[in-house]
Amino acid sequence: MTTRTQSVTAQPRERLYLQLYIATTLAIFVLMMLAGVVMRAVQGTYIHMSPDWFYQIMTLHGAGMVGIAGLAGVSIMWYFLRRYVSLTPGLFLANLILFIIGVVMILGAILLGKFGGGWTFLYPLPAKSMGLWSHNAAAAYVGGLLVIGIGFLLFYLDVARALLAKYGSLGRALGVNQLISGRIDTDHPPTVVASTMVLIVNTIGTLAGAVILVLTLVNLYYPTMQIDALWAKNLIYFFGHVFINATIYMAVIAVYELLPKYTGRPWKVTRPFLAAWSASTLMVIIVYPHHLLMDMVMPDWMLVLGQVISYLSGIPVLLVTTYGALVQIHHAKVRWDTPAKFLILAVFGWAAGVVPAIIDGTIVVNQVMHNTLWVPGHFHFYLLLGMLPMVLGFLFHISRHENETTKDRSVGMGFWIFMVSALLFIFMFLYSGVMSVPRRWAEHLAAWIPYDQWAALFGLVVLLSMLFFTVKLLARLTHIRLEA
Amino acid sequence: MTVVAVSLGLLAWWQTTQGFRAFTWESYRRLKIASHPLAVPNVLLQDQFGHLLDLNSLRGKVLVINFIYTRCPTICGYTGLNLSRLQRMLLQRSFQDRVRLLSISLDPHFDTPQKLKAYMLRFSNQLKTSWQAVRPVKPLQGQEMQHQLGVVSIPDGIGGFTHNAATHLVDQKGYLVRIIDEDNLKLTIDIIARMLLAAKTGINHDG
Amino acid sequence: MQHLAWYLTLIFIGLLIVIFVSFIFSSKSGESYEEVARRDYRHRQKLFWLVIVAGVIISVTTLLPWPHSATTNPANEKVVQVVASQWHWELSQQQFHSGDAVKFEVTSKDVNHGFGIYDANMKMQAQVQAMPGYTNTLHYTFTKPGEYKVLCLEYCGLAHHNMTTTLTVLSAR
Amino acid sequence: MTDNFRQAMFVMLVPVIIISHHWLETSMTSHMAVQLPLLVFVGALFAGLLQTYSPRLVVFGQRYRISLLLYSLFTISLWMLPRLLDAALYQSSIAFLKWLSLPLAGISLVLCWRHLPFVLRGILHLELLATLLRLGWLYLIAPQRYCVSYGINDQQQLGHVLLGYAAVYGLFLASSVLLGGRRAN
Repeated sequence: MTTRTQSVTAQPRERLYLQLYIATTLAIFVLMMLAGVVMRAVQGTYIHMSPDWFYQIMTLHGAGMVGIAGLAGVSIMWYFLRRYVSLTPGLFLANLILFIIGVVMILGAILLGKFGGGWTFLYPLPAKSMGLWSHNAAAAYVGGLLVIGIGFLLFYLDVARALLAKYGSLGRALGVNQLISGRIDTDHPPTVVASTMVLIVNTIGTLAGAVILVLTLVNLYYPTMQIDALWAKNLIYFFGHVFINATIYMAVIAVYELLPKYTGRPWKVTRPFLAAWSASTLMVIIVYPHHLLMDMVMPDWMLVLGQVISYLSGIPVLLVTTYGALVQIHHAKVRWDTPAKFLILAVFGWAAGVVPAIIDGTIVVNQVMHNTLWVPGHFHFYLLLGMLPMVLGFLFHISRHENETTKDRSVGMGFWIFMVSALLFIFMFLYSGVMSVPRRWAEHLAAWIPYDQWAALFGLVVLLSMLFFTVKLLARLTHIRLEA
Repeated sequence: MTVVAVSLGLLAWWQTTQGFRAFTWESYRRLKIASHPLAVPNVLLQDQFGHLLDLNSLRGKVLVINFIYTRCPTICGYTGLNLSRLQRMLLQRSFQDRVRLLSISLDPHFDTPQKLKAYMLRFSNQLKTSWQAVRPVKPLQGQEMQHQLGVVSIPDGIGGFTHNAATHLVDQKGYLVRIIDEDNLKLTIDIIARMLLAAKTGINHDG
Repeated sequence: MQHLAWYLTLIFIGLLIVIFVSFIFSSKSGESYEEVARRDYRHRQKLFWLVIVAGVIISVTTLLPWPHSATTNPANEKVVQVVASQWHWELSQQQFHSGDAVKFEVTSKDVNHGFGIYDANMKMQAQVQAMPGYTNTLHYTFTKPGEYKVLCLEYCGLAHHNMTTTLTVLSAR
Repeated sequence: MTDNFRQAMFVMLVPVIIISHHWLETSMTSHMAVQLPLLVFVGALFAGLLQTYSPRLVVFGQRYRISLLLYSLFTISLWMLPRLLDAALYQSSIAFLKWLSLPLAGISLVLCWRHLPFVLRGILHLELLATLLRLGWLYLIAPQRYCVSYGINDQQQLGHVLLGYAAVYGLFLASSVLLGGRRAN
């Protein structure tokens, strides 16, 4: 089944690209975490910062984290998918280059142009800063997102080409035909299934992004061309939701591919596996109205859809990936090396993050929880304790020595410190949400400040442990193997 | 080759949109006029009293021209209101002798002098002022003028017209120099003031 | 409601922790995969149906009656116009009596805002989005007297966190 | 499409477009959403026919694929401007350019298309889809008229039609990659 189309000579070049991806990923993750800790410290009055800078840093943190999660996801998806289909190295690199160009534009917009419209650039805020930032700054930000989007699109279209070349249709690659015929091909790689799902949803998401980003740009320079704020909100949340969701669906490939290496057990496609991924493809596309539950002007059926689908979309996660990972380790002689630990933590973080997400996706709860710190609480759960550990597990695995026998105790320690501090950090968000603390506030009421101070401290520990992992991983960058 | 093609393409866009500023005919027309004033053709007109006059006979005065039709249920009412407001502003500044306001009918067959008079009376009880409602005596001549100025009126299917409503400013030499949104009275009066000043000091000013 | 959400979250995450820890501890002894998989996957289908049935019950109980509809007779509601703009609130009425059922008609002049009602203990009671070009309605009944606060709950720029106002709720008439 | 079918279509369409031109230009919807695409389509048909008779054109298309693509992209994007829609009615030079440049855009698009890499073609498909959505949306909700020659109802109708085109086109693209039985390469 496995075809290797890359010639041996092409390998060093691709390895170099991967190293560039990893170095970029680690650097931006650390910097954005720093931005996040600074925000919590400002809210906790440990640091003084004017609100304009707070909101600029908030915009940076949001855009930077979403972008880098996407880039990290792409590197994982590319790393494993190229074992099954032939991908174009140049486009893998092009994505990175466009990403960096976009990042520079966004940095310029925020740091020089003082753009602070939030990463969601919710129309018409970018055009209405009350004099704080110029239209050019807003355009640089929106343009930066557009450039990054084009980069991802190039990569996904290359994936589409490669998948079509091998499987003939995306339906086949996703395994829909196997579901219909009932004949399950257990050799069909889970990586291909996940990649196809991500390709489909993210292409549609990018399309929505391309519509709203360009119209936002048009509106900036031709204010008479106004668009409808509710439609704009729908498109933005659709685009944003799909993109950030897809980062986890890309990263989880590392769990499918690597966990079996530590448990000695195979992870093959099954009927529920294929059904779950097909269902997820659809649900990730239609679940976004759960961001709009407090827009009473939305059609009621869409709000019902938002609540019901946000519940349903937890099921595939729980019953396929979580259940599968647990069966992987159940009474297995697992080699509990660092990567295995991170991967299991990641599955836990994803599954656990679903809980506050589903609860907030219920309209009656959303009425008193929406746009409180509960919301960052839930997504930090599956990004900080789900998505990021998938990336770290992946990186520690592919950079380990061929015959690594001596365990690095310091990394083991770091793992526990990271896990505990991240959990505490997230619970401070969730608890603040319970206490009705609104999100995206530069200054907090006195009663809320103790939570912020604890959060800043826990966040600092998370940051330090991540910095430690980064140093370790950068030192091991030269050990990275494409066939690990 | 690619560079040449891209440059040519961008040049075509630049030319068509007046430097990425005009995407519609109306904005194109306004930008074009602002940079290249246009000699307004002479038209024989008839005012609300039935008097005949040549457009050319008004040379030496600044002309504020709007296009209307009296059956118009919506926009042309606002046009009239705006003009009466403008008229008051002109009085305040004592510009009234050097400026003429013209509402030119797009529907000369229907808009007889009586109809024009009735239209004027909707906005002002004084008929003998610097504001005249007129119709082209020869409809073809009127159409030719509209065509040259880029004014387009299309039948809306229920007896009226849809047209690009705007204030047209014609200078003392008979050149159309600016086209402005009808409700932008402040800009209108500012430009009129500049045109009058230019005539006084002899500075050639194209607005 | 907030505390219910909190305890449910703690219970379910706690449950997940217990499950993960017990599986991790099981991973010391080795058994054949086929045996384990056969045993474990038998329960998956049951779990699936359990989750579906629970989902139906949860959905029906939380969506009926429709959460956004008025709790009292709409004819008795006071109608209050709320206009948000960068960065202040304009309300047609800011003084109420305990027991007043109010229909807030919320809109915005410029960008998106969020209209959040907090009680005297700074606990959120209800919220709705304020959008340019749209009017969102929020039905809310004041039950306790005191100083209520309105906070902006959608990021709207530089002074987002200062966009607050006060509602005074007097004791019942 | 077989050559015979192409020939028949071409022979039929050319007189239809010429005869109907006045009628198609009376409404913004048919002008922009029917006549302009038809002009491109006729050019595309013509190029398809030419290619089968003159294999050298294939080589030509291969060699100048980027210039040909750029020409058609710039031309087609220019003709999406409301300003040119109006101008084509009032300025005979612009009308002449419309009848010349759009079929040429169709021709160059067909000549270069098969020589473009998959990823670029994908981007072009998606960008066209996004453009239909953007324009359709703008026309649908714009409070002012973008064309002086057509009424606001006409403009909104055009918005609906463009969004409809986008839906059909999107479904076509989706079904061809999701179901498409044939294998690329």
